[in-house]
Formats: sequence, C-alpha cells, structure tokens
Amino acid sequence: MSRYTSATDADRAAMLDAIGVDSIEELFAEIPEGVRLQRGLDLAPGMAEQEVFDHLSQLAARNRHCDAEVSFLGAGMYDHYVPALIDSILSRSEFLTPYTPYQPEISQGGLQVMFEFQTAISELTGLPVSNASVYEGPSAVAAAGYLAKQETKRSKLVVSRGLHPHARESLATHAVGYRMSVEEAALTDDGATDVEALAALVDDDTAAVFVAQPNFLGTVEELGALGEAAKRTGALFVVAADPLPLGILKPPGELGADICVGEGQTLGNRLDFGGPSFGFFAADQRFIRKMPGRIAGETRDVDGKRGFVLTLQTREQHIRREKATHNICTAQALNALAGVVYMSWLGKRGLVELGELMARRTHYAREALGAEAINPGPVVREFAVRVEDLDGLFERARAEGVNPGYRLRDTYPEYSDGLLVAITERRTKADIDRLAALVGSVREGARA
Amino acid sequence: MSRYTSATDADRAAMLDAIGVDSIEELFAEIPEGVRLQRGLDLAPGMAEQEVFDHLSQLAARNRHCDAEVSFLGAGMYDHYVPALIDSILSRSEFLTPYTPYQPEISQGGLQVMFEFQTAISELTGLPVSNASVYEGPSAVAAAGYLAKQETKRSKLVVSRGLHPHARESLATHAVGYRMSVEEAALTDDGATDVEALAALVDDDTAAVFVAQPNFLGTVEELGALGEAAKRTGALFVVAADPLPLGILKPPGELGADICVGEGQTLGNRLDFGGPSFGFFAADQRFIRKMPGRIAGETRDVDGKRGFVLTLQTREQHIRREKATHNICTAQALNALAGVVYMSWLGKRGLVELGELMARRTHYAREALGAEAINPGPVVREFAVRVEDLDGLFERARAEGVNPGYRLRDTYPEYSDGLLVAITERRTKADIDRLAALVGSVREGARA
Amino acid sequence: MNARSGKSLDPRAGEETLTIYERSVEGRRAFTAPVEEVPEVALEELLPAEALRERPAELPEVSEPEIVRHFNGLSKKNFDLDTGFYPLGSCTMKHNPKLHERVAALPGHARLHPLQDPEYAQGALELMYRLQGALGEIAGLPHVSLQPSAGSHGELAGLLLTHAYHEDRGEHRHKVLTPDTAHGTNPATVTMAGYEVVKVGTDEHGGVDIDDLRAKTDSDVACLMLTNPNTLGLFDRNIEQIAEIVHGAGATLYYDGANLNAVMGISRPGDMGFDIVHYNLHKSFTQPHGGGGPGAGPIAVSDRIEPYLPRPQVVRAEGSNGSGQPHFDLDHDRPKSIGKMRGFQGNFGVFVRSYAYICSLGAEGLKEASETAVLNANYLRARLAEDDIARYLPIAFDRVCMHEFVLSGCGARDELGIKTLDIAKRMLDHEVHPPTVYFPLLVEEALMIEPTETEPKERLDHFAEVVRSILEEAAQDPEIARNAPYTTPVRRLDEAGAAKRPVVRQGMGENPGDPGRAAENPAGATGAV
Amino acid sequence: MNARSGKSLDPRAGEETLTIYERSVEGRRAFTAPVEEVPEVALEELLPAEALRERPAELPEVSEPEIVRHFNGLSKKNFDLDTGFYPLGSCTMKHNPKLHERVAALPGHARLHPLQDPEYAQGALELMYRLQGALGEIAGLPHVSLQPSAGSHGELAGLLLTHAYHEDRGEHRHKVLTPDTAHGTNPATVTMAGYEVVKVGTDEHGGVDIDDLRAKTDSDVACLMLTNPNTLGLFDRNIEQIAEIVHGAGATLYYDGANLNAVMGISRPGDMGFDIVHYNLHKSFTQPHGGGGPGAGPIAVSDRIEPYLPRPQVVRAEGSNGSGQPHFDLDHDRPKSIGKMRGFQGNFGVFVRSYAYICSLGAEGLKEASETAVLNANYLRARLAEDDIARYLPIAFDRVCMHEFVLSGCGARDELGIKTLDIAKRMLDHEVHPPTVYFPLLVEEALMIEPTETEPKERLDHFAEVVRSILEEAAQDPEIARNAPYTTPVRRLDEAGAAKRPVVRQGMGENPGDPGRAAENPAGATGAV
Ligand SMILES: Cc1ncc(COP(=O)(O)O)c(C=O)c1O
Ligand SMILES: Cc1ncc(COP(=O)(O)O)c(C=O)c1O
Repeated sequence: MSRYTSATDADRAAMLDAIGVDSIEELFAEIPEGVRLQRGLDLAPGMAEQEVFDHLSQLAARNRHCDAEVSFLGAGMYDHYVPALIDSILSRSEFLTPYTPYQPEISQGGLQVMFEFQTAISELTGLPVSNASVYEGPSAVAAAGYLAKQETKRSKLVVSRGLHPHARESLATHAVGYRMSVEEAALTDDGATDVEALAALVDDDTAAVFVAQPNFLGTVEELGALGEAAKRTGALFVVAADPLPLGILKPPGELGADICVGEGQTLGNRLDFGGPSFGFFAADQRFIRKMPGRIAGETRDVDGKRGFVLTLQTREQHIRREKATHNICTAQALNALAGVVYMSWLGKRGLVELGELMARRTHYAREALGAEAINPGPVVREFAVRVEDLDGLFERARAEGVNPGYRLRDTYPEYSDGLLVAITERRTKADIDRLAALVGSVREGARA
Repeated sequence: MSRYTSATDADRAAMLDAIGVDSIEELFAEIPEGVRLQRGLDLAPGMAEQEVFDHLSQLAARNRHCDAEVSFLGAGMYDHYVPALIDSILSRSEFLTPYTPYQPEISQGGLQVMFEFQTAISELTGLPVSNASVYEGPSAVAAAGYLAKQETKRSKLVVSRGLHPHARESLATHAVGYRMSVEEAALTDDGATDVEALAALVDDDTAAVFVAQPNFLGTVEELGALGEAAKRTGALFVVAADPLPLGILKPPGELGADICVGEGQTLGNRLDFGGPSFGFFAADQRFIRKMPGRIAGETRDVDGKRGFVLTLQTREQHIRREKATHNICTAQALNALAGVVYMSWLGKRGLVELGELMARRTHYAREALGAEAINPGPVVREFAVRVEDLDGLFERARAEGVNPGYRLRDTYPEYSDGLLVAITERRTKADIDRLAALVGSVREGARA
Repeated sequence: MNARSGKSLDPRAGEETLTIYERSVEGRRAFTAPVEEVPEVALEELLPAEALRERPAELPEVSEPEIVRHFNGLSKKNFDLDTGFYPLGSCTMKHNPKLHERVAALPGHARLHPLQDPEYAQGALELMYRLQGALGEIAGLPHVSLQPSAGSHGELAGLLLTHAYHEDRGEHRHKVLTPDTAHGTNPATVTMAGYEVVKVGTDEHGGVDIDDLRAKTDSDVACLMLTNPNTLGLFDRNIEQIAEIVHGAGATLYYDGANLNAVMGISRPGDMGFDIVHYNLHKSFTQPHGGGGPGAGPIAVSDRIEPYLPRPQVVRAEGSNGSGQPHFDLDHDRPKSIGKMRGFQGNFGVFVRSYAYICSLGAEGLKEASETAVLNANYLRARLAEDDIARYLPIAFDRVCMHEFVLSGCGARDELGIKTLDIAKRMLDHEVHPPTVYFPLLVEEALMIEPTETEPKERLDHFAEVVRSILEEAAQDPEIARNAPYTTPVRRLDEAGAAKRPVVRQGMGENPGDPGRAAENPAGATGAV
Repeated sequence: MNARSGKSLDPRAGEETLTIYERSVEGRRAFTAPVEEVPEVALEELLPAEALRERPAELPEVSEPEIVRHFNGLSKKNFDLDTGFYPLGSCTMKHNPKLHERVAALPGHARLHPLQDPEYAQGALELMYRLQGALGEIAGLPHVSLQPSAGSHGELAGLLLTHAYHEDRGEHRHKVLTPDTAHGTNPATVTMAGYEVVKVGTDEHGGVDIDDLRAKTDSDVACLMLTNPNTLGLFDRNIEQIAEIVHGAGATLYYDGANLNAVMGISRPGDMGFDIVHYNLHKSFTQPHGGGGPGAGPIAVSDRIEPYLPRPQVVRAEGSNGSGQPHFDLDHDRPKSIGKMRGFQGNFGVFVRSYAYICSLGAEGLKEASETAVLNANYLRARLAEDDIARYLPIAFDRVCMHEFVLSGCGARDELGIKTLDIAKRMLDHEVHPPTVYFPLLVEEALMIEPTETEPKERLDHFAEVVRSILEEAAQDPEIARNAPYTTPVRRLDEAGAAKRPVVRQGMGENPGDPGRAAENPAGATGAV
C-alpha cells in the first residue's frame, strides 16, 4: 500500500469478498494473456517523500534560473515579477484540484474567475469576446487558423516573418491538418512587417493574415495599415499580441483585428521552462459561436440569483464531436486564474505604469548599448541589435553571470550577428549599464 | 495610500465629513503637542513588493542553511524533513489569519485542531492533560516552575545539569520573578544526571525537580530512579522531553513525571533560526485546573451537535487576571497545527519507524566516529564525543561544507574538547561516513 | 420554533454576487511600481501617437486585502478533490500529492527560462529525458515526445504523425475510425486533422464490433482511435484481433490514454499493438486539474512513427562534454518531423509533478495504483449492484470492470420519474461530486463512475449510501430530486438563457471591448461586500 | 413548497464531526521511511528494555489524501481575516501581506539553524539588527531586544527588567500599578513577576485618574503599566503628568504596545516618557495571528534599563572581519542581564515578516497606516452614533477615538432584552466577526471595535448596516438574536458543561495517557466521512 492509497489487507479482503472474487488477479482476467505484462515495469523502486525531494532538488540545482543570473533573455517568455498573492490564491485547493466546472452549482468560483478573465482579456485586446483560455501562444495562433478555415472555407494562410518562429511553425504543423498552405511575408530593413510584401501575398483564397504585436524583434507594428492590406479580399486579420504592453499600446480590436490571440505567461505566470502558462483567444462579436474552448457566461438560478455557467457548449467537442469548432478539452484554467489575479493586482493604473516603465527602460537600454539597431523603430519591451563578436560577448557575459539575451541567428539566419534584448521591471538601470559595459568592451576587443 | 489600504482621497473626504472634522490632523488633536513627533520617522522610504523581495532574498543568501551544508548541528533544534502537506495546510488562510478562537461557532476548525493536538501530546508524554501550546521549550520549563510554585508554595527549584542550557537559564530568569532559587545537580562521568547529587539537593522546600529526556548530551536518562529521588519530599517531577524520540522511549508519564514539557520544533516545524515553533505542556489529571494557556474541550451545541470550545478559562489572565495560572495569551497555535499534521503524517507506525531509524543511525555514527564518548550510555538522536583538535576539525569540515555539530565548550566548559553530534533521517550513512573520515583525518593530523 | 430552523434565518440568503470589477473603486491599488532610475521620458516621445492607447483598459482598482478576499470568497464556491469524493468518470480524479507543488516551485524549475542554453538547463533536460523513458516503458513504446499540451492535443499530434507517415509512403488516406463510445475529442480531432470520421459499432459485450470494424477497414483508412479499457470501463478482449485487422489494412492504431490508470504495469498499449499513445499527465500522473487545466498530453510511438515526432526532442549524449557525465541536449534537426505542436518544450511544470509521482511510486507503486483503482471500481460496482439500487440504476454491461463503470438511469427515470441529471444534482446536497453523466452516448441516462485508487473504502460505502438515500427519497417524493440542489451557493442555473443571450464579459459602458451592456452594479457604486 | 426551502433539505444537517483519530484505520499510512543503509539492529540491542515504550503512541493511521481532506474540512469551519471583516478590538486584525509568507519561506530563513555560527548567519543577524533599529525609532527608545515570544512575555521581561534595575540600585519595591482598564495579561504578569497589583482608577474622560494615581504612587511602587491609547481607544491627554508622577517616585513607566497601531510616526512612547515598551509584532506589524499564535513581543528600553536586557543581543561591528563590510554578532557577555526569556534568538520567522512590512511601508506608510486606522475607527464610530443605533449601543466615552472605540450594550439589554453576547452571536450569521466583547471590564456589556486601516469604507458601512439590522430585528423579535447563530457549523455550545466535565483529549480505551473515557466513535469503526 502506498502513502496515497488506503486499501489495507483487511480492506482488500472485505472488498474482494463483496465483489465475489478471490483475488485482485481475477479482476484482470479479462485481459488476454498475450497482452499481459509478464514482468514488472523496468523502473526504479519507489522513494520516500524526502528522497524524491532531494532527487528533484539536485536536478533543479543544475539549472541556471533567472534569479541565478542577470538575464536579458525573452523571445516569447519574460522574467516578470509574480506577486506573492498569486501563490496564495492558486494554492487554494478549491482552485487547484477541481476538474472543469461541469456542475455549475458547485463551481461558481471557477466560473466567475473565467468570466472575470474574459472581461480583462476583452479590455486588453479591445475585442468583445474572449474564451476562458487555450493552451498557450503558438497553438492559439493555430487555433485562429482553424476558425478562419471554418469561417472562410479558404485554403491559404499568410504570416508575417515578424510572428514568433514557434507560432509560425506551430501554424504550419497544424495547417497540414487543416489542409491549408502557409505563405510568409518578409520584414523591411527596419524589422517591421513589409506591408507591400504582405499585400502581395493576400489573394481571394487567403483565409487569414497573421502579424505579431510587438513582433519578434520587438517592433511595434503599424496594425492599421497591415489590417487594411490583410482584409482587402475578406481574409481575417489575426494579431498575436503580448498582452502586457497592451496596457499602453492601442488595442488590436481598435485597429481592425478580427481575432487577437497570444501567450499569457507575461500575466502572472512563472517561466516554468516554457509552461504551463495560458493562451488567450479574443474575437469580434460575430465569431462568438465559432470560438474554440470554454466560455463562461452570466445567468440566473431558479431563485433569480446571479450565477455563471459554461455557455455556447454546442461549439464544443463533447457535444458537437466531429463538427466541433475545436477539439480542445482540458485547457489552462489555473494559469488563466493567475492571469486575472495578476491583472487585478496591477489594476487599471499599474498596467499603464508598468508599460511605461518597460518602454522607458527599453529605450534607455537600446541607447546605452550603443550597438547598431536591427529594428530602429518604436519598441516597448525588447529590441534587436547587431553585435560584432556575439560569441565573445556570450562567453564573457556568462562568465560574469549575465545572460545577454537571444541569439537571432538560431531562427533568423539573416541576422547572424543579431542579439535580441528583453527588458522587464526586474532589470534595473544598473543591470542594463552592466550589459552595456560588456557589449562595449567586447566591441573594443573585436576592433582592437 | 499604500497597497494595503483602501482610503482614496474621495473616501477620506466622505469619511471626515461623516465624522464631522475637516482633516485627519484633527483626529489627533487629543495628543498633546509635547509628545507629538515633529518630524518623520527616520526610516527608509517604502518599497515595491519586488524590491522588498530582492532585499530580503539578498539577506537570506548570506545565511548558510541546512540544505547548503551537511549539518550535524542539533543541541535543541533539529533538521528533520517537513512534509509538503504541512505547507499546504498551514497556508490555508482559515488557519493562518484568524485570531484565538473566542467565537467557537466560527472557530470549530482551530478548536478541533487543538483537541487533536492535545490528544497526540498526551499520547506521546503518557500524561492525560495537555494544553494547546506554550511559546517554546525553555519558557515551557519556566512555566512548569510557576505551576510548581503555586501548587507547593515552596521556594526552591532543582535542575539537572543535563537540562538544556537555555532551559536552565530561562528557568533562572523567570525564577527571579517567582522569588524562587534554583540549584543544579551535576552529571556523572557518563554524562547522565547524578541521582545521588540530585537527591542531595531535594529538600522539604523543593517545589520541583527538572530533568531532560534525552538530556543535552543525548543520554537517555533513567527517569524512574530520578523521579523517585525527586518526589521523596513531595516536589513535582518535571521532565523536559524531545517529543520525537518518545515514539520509542517510555513515556515520562509512565515513569513518574508529574509534568512533561518540551520544545515542539522536531514535530513538523521549520528551524526558522530558532522560532517560531511551539512548546508543549502536559501534566497529570490533578493539575488540569492549574495548567497555563489555552485548553480545548469537547462539548455539544444547543442542537446536540458535537463541538469544541476553549475550556477551563477561569485559569486564564483574561478572566482571572492577577490570580491567573499564567499570563500567556497569544501562544503558538499555527505551529501546534504543524505538529498535529506532522504526527498524523508519521502516524502510529511512522513515529516508531523514525525513532528506530534515528537510534540506529545515531549508534552507527558514534561507532563510525571512533572518538572517545563523553556519554557512553544509551542515546537515540544525539551524542557527545571528545575531539582532540576541535578547531582544526571545524576549519577543515566547514571548508568542505560539513558542519560537525555543536561545540560543548560554549556552554559546558568542563567538556572543552566536546563535540555534540545530532542525527536525523536527513543525515545519510554517506554523510555520517564523511564526518567520520574528517574526524579521523584530523585525529591523525593532531597525533602526527 | 422557526427562529431555530436556520437557513430561513440566513441574512445572507439573497445576497448579490459581485465581480472584481464591481468591487473596483477609482484610485485604489495593490501594485506599487519600483523606483524608476532611468529618465522619465513621456510615452509620446517614445512611441508614435497612433500606436498609443487612448483609454486605459478597465482593469479593477482594488487593494491587496480586498483582492485576496474576493478570490478567497470565490474559492469557497468551488467543490474540490481535497474536500470530498469526486468519481468523475474518465477524468481520474486521484489525489494530488502536496510534494509535487513543492518541487515544481523550486526556483531551478519555476524560474527557468525556456530558451536557457541547454548547458545551463541540464537538470531540466535530464528530468524530461527520464520522464520520457519512464512513460515509454509504461506504454511499451520506445519513443516519446512530451510536447502536446493536453490529451486532445496529443490526439491531434497522433493523427498528424499518421498523416506524415502515410504521406511519406506515398499513401493518401482520408478516413479515421472511432468507436461510437469514443470521447468527443476523438472525432473532433479527426476533423481538425483533415480526416473524415467513420464510426464503428459496439458489440453486446461493450467491445468493438469486430464485423463492423472489418467491414469498414479498407486502404482508405488511416487510423483507428481506441480507448482500452474503453469509456465503458471495459477492457476489449479482442484487442489483438483488432490490431491485426487495422495493421492488415496499413492503418495505424491510436491509443487514447485517458484510461491508462487501469493498466499501469499490467498491460501495455505497445504490447497490445498500438502505434501511437497519448498520456493525460493530469489524469494518470496526477497533475492537479486546476479547474480545467493545465495538463499535458505526451505521446509515445513505435519505431516506424519516430522519424515524424515533433521537434525539438530531448537527446542524451554520453559524456560528450568531456566529463564522463551524460550530457543532455535539444535536437531540432529532425528533417521528417511534423514540426511543432506548440511553443518551447511543453508544459514542463507538469512534467516535474508527474516525474515526482513516478519516482514516489516506482514500478510496484504504479501497478498497485492500477490494481487498487480497479479494486475500488469493482467494489463500488458491487455495492451499487445491490437490489434496491440496481433496480433503478442497472449497469450498462454486467461484467467485471476496470477502473470505472457505467450505470443507466433508465430505471429511475421510468419507475421514479427522476432523470440522471436530477440524481446528479441531488448528490450535490450530499457533498459528493456526481459521476460523469450522459456519456458515453450509447448508454441511456448514463452515469459513468470512476472512484480512483486514492479513495478509502469508507468513501465508497458512503457514496453507495448517498445513492441509495436519493433513490429512497425519490420513491417518497421525486420533486425533491427534481428541484435539487438546495444547499449550494446557487441552485439550478438557466443555461438555455445564457446561451440565447450570451453575456460573456462584464459590462462597463463605454469601453473598447465592451459590447455596450450597462453593468447591473456599476463599478464601485455598491455597499455590498 | 418546502422542498425548495433548502436547509431543511440539507442531508448533512445532523452529520457527526469526526476527529482524525476516528478516521484512523489500522495499517494505513502517509509516511514512507527512507531506505535504511545502516545495519538494522533491533532496538532492544541499542537501548535498555526499561527505557523502551511498551505500547506505541496511538497516533492516527491515515493516508495523505485523507489527512489533507480532514484538515481542509476543519479549515472550512473557521472564519478568518481573508474571508471578511474582523473588528476584534485590541487585536489589530490588519491584512497580512502575502509577500511575507514568501520571504519567510526562503530556505536561507526557514532552514537556518539557530546555532549556526554568526559568520554563516550574517543575513539573519543583519535583519534582526535592522529590525531592532526600526522598532527603536518607532518607539523612540534606543535599545531593543527581540527575544520575548509575545506581548505578555514582553510584559514579563519588562517587569523583570524593572526588578533588576531597582535591585541593582538597592531598592526593593513590591507594588505595580495597573489601571482598571488594563488587559488581563498586565495584572497576571505583575503576579508572575513577584509583585502585588495595585489598581488605579479611570477618570470621567476615560484616562487615568490622576488623583488616584498620585495617592497610590509611593516609594514601594516599582512600575506603572499603561496602554496609550488605552483599551478604551482613548489617548491619555495627561500622559506627561503621569510620567512625571511615576518617575518622581523612582518607578518605571511601562508601555503595553498592543495599541501602537494608532500612533506610529505620530507619537512615540519614548517621547511620552515610557522606560520600557513591548511591541506585538502580530498586531501592529502584521504577523498572521495563526488562530492564536505565533507572535513576538520585542521590547525597547531607555539607557538606564539597557544593561539588564536579555542575552544574547545582536551587535554590529564595523568591518571587524577585515573587509569594510559591517559584521554582526551575538553578544552573550552581558553581566547585568536578566538572562534568557526563552531559547535561542526569539521568533525569527516573525521578525522576517515584520521587517518586510516595515520595508514595504517605510516612514510614510507607517504613519499613513496609523492615520487610516484612526480615520476608519472614527468613521465607524460616527456611523454607529446614528440615532437608531446609538440609542441601543451608546458609546462609553463620547470623544474622538484613536484606532478603536468601545460601545456599551446596556441600551439593547434594557430596551430590547438582548445582551451584547446575543448581538455578537447574531453577527456570525452576517459573516462578520464580532468585536471584542465584555472588555474592558469597566464598560457594561462592552463592545470593543477596532476596524484597522486595511478595511475599505464599504466594509465599515456594511458593518454599520449589520448592526442596525440586528437591532431592528431584535425590536421585532428578540428571540432571533437570543438563539443566534443559525448558519454556523455549530450553534451555541455548552461551555459550562465542558468546564464541569472536561474532555480535553480523544478517548481511546486502554492507552497510556488516556483518562479511560471510551471513544464515542471507536477509532476506525465508522463509515461516515
Ligand atoms: C476518454 C478521453 N479522451 C480524451 C480526453 C481529452 O483529454 P484532455 O482533456 O487532456 O484534452 C478525455 C478527457 O476528458 C477523455 O476522457
Ligand atoms: C492591551 C493588550 N495587552 C497585552 C496583550 C497580550 O499580548 P499577547 O497576546 O501578544 O501576549 C493583548 C493581546 O490581546 C492586548 O490586547
């Protein structure tokens, strides 16, 4: 008997007796010999709690986390401060351990959280309808592609090269299932999406056009112009946004976006080496019955008391099956809760203050580094520069416990000397100056 | 307005208006000018949450904690594994944030926890009455002295030198208030309490006799004999016990103890650099109305439903005032909760298994070290040995990240070369062998 | 007297529910910005006017104490696994060990950036590698990708792999078979993967109808998606034959691992002939469900499918870094890969918990978990087979079950006039979570019951008593069940109305995303708490 | 119809409460012992038989899932500060910032051994040193000892210090003065410290009766213990005169800091003339109360008292360790010290939280906290002074109050026939915590109300409405309040019976410590959950 089970020998005897069999073995008689495992699993024996803790602590100790270095690494996930009240709320077993709220009468907490989450996402994106979460960013982009396919019955998707590489690849992977093709619009020399190039790719068979805000290089895109180019032939305009800067940037919904999706990690979720976080999916009112995933709606009970339920479920797999708007079932409710708690913590003003702080520090950093900008245009939380001896910089910096950022060459060969630097409220002026000094000295070195 | 308060300017205006004053200043008009602080407090300005977190993280990083070294340090607090379910239960706001349960109808959780705690302490100590916690170990010893004074009206307290130095000092400090004297009985050459020496000190004016189980050197005392010597003249026999080894050791209550007190840290509480933990106070039935602190009792409500209340409150300061059995008010409820959760986690069998494990490893360690024992007698979790070059050992060991234990000379000058080594389930055979090797090599060094 | 009868004297009875937005009061805050050291340039100088927001997003303005109380209050309106019995069929609501939250929160895990260089993330990569190995051994399939985010995401990956496999061989297949007992995600996935769903019937024993399968399996079939034990909680005795038929037609056999909890260490999908398996780490491997996620849906595949697995894959190189120590890396160079199902390496935080779980239980413990899950299910099946219950709730297929079983509410409907829904709602008043209802579809008025291995016998006995008392009560007065629940924060809700006039966000008047509905309680304008 | 009226239809209404012992089933366990590597010698070989236990302690045998559910279930029977308004007078139930739990849990704090060599505990010692400095500045007294475990422990330390001070000067004094408004711990402390209590009266303004004080202050008086603002929530305007009288007689003036929350940054005990102050870190400095602790009761003293402070003291030496960096140490060498109030360095975990709090608020924030606490108290005082309330609950002393105020329930008792206790119990049905009742003693049917600064205006308004509705309800039918509460887990409990036949532990038949009472539900023999 393990520490998580309760069946003592006495219990087993009594239970087998009630069942009317002599042994647990008998209960598996249904399984043909041929497919029975005739040996024990080849796994280590079980461990005591403290042994498991020690083992995982030792593994964890071999990772260099964001408190163990000064990190300018972003590129899709960012080192933001997660306030302590999120831990205390998420650790409530009433949020941590229930299943999806199939019984609304005993799930009002989770359902109201979804409703409040949808409202916050709607506010940020400027679009009236949000669902209660999808898996994460890149697959949310793919989900938008599926909606576009069902909505337009067209077979082509156009993406900006400014979209996160993972999002582009995830879209391409899913598009094979959708039986759709994906074409990519280049970036200008200034690291913004090339409106002409994009317009040129959009035709009558284009179901949707995808751009990022800000884009992967950190550039704040001109959504208005891109949206016009995208929608000329009736394609849907999909914006993949980092929700946090939307506190200061004009909401995609006000700039023509039909759908706004994105990665929610920046809203109160841990880095967790990439997940779990949450993806969000917001859209125009006319898509309310085409949305993927759970949506909570407000209603009343038989006594007239206000309450919330999972609504428009006829979109979903458990009702609609092969005709469902998406196959998603388990999503990211707990992470979305972290998101809405975080947004409540920041509040109306804090969201703006944090956005201003990031924008200021980002511009300060770009100047301080004094390196040639790949995207000289407007940026809010991240920017790309050319660094002569990139490997030299990393070697030097990492030895000093500084992580300079993301090497663009890994996904953008055209920027072989490109460094993507992310700024959050965790990176102080002193941190930035330190990176600048490193970049400077390596520059000297390279030139000498 | 801080992040913890809610009074906006609009709120203030409305509230001042309702009060009928023009400014908050006016509310303090009652305070004479002469005692008004005419300047701001000389403290640093407030910080953002992340800044406080960073500041305290930096301070914490300058402490070498028990996961950052292999520590054999005990001497009153021990590095035991605290199971994760304790965190999750103690973080429930319903346990963390309420006050003492003055309103039993909305405090049944806390009250039942106290009742279950009292039961577990009663089981461990072999005494029928336990309170719901006192501050910690040494002051619990002092509390026993106060009970003895009130019970016997005598003026002398006798302590074994085997009692924790902090407990002896705390008792002496409090005894000044009780207007009682304290005399100390020596230890034998084997590091056990000297029964004769003790008997010699006990006279008709002796209110209580205090011994520790195990004693400070780790020796398992012969409580039976000591109890007889103590009680000859009607003094109370008080045993200060480490509750964890009581899983295998005969309960003090079965060996004549009138009162058993102790430090509860070993029962599921963190080290926390010395506190908060909890003290326990258990006694014979005849002292039930003389106990210090809160006691929960079982009862029924008007509907006949089972419930729990704070009982025998006429002992307490808020009712009895100057005639109270003790002045304690706020105690250690949350730490006692950790204790009862821990005891539930260990369970009837686990408590014995852990005791056996400690005893085995302790004896193994004493042999492995191969150093001259100061207390060759029976030990269960800690033992004392003589080490020739103690400073050399510490220098060498600490450089390698090993903390050999406690230097007895700090509190027992007579053991100038004494090393007190503590063993818990956290110290593996490998750890012990490592310490043994260090001791050995230093021995060689000293002899060479 | 009435003054003693409680509820009627509850002054909070009719209280209004407030959202966090309705608690908002202008100017309040929980956030304090850190000291700014860089020059305080105005935003307008940094960004083009047309890129800037005109109106701030209407997030709530609330102090920390009141935020805490708000969400604390909401939590108290949820029933959860740490509160009571939760036999939600197909969801494997097993205990979530508290240790897992502790190890997942270690900064080395929680604060690790997904793009950290592998050399500085060796612990994380080794953990993933070890988890892959353990999962592969449990499923009896050698190659594992941890990437998919949940079960249905794993299903989609599985069909995309099938597609890539066939295309690579020049085969173009259009159909995927799913049994009529299949979970909704299966057919939904088939469509998303570009295939056409073909339903296969169920035989009188609750297994796949072999003749129907044979008839429908042709060279245009790409895959058969199966759950075994299936959603009736029954192990399909003909699994070997089924595999033979499917493979005979060159199709792949896909294992929906939602029910893996019944057979860990006892029977392995790989040995049954499955080519692709998904795991629900949030079911069999105890990631807390979180009220609807997060989860993770790793997949394991056979050799022939391996080349197409998503990238990157975690690989191990013996002491490549000079030292004898093994070195772990991410392999992106997989030419035949289907690509990425999502960003980064998957839900690592979930992997930590599931890996800790496997370490805790070990080979023996996992087998014992499945054995106990099956023991508990059969015991509860036996308790509910007692005459006065079985009469109203007959079992759908009267056989020894695996980890779950399905009853039909027809008897209760016909003889007592209460529906399965009514029984479920009345259970809420007994503080037990109802089973999964109205699924699988082929059982009328279905109740799908999965107790899991972590429930003690007393909980099962108590549940049986609850069922009995509800039926007895209904025999006296069916109205009671029909109008249940009574003791929950809200009672039956108007779901039809919610769907007809959907209100899916807080109304706040003139805000950007606001459909324009005026708030019932304009933010802040309320004294209620 | 009745079937809709809820409570009466609650099947859990009469349910029995089970203790963890009653959930115990032989053989179950949550603990797994780590692998044993040392020889498995039998205990009998290691320890003398007479030292060994004969019967194991009857701890419960329960699996982890059921332990979690048990304590989770118990927690749900508690009302708490994170749930609602908690105006418990004299207890300063202010919000407990969640950040504090995070920083207290850092391994460098939580896992640090109290006897770690100072050179390896510099962070902890610096934190204590900084906290001492901040507390000293707040109280206006230079020397701080963090050692005492709670307020009353601080009081005892204070009187022992007074005793040491006088003895050192060859003075032998026997009396300590306490006002009749004093908290129970004050007189209890006086007795424990070996002094005789002499009560001082209260004047018509709620302050110390100066004439009575003068009359009772002689050379045999060691100390006057005072709370200012006092337990009526009133600031004693004569404090300077009081200090003069007390000091004139060579006695010390002791400040009970329980009410410090009213005057932080506004008025300092040291400046008022107090020699010794205790702080309740669990009140003014927001250590969570934990259902009755832990707390901490540091003390601050003037120069003349300093030599007698407990040991060890945290001291700071400039760069003594070579580096310019300051170095912190523990000074045990204090010849005149009263010794130790307890073990080790005090409740360090509490210090971490309170220090974090002071860092968060800073000088401004602390002052704003006190101002808002006083604003909230006076606003609520004003709301409750409205005629239809004040008529039944007149204020004891009609003055501007500080952080709290005291009402008298005489009106309600005489005109409505309900006691303060009834009002308090009826509040439970409204989900607000009642004020402190029947204290201070000199106010009949007292209700002592302290809202604290972290409560928003809405909570205060709501409370006023609750009070009003209870009084209106009582005017209709006093029976309702007299029999309240109705909606709580249990209703009024038989406290007299509990005290007459005390049952203070679980009965388990033949166990060592068991008084012999047989368990109502013999362990394990129950199906209820
Ligand atoms: C049989 C079955 N298949 C698939 C799924 C989908 O898994 P997930 O919710 O992880 O996407 C479920 C979940 O309920 C299930 O029960
Ligand atoms: C005025 C007053 N003095 C002293 C105390 C005792 O403080 P503690 O509970 O910390 O011992 C209290 C606590 O209620 C109090 O209110």
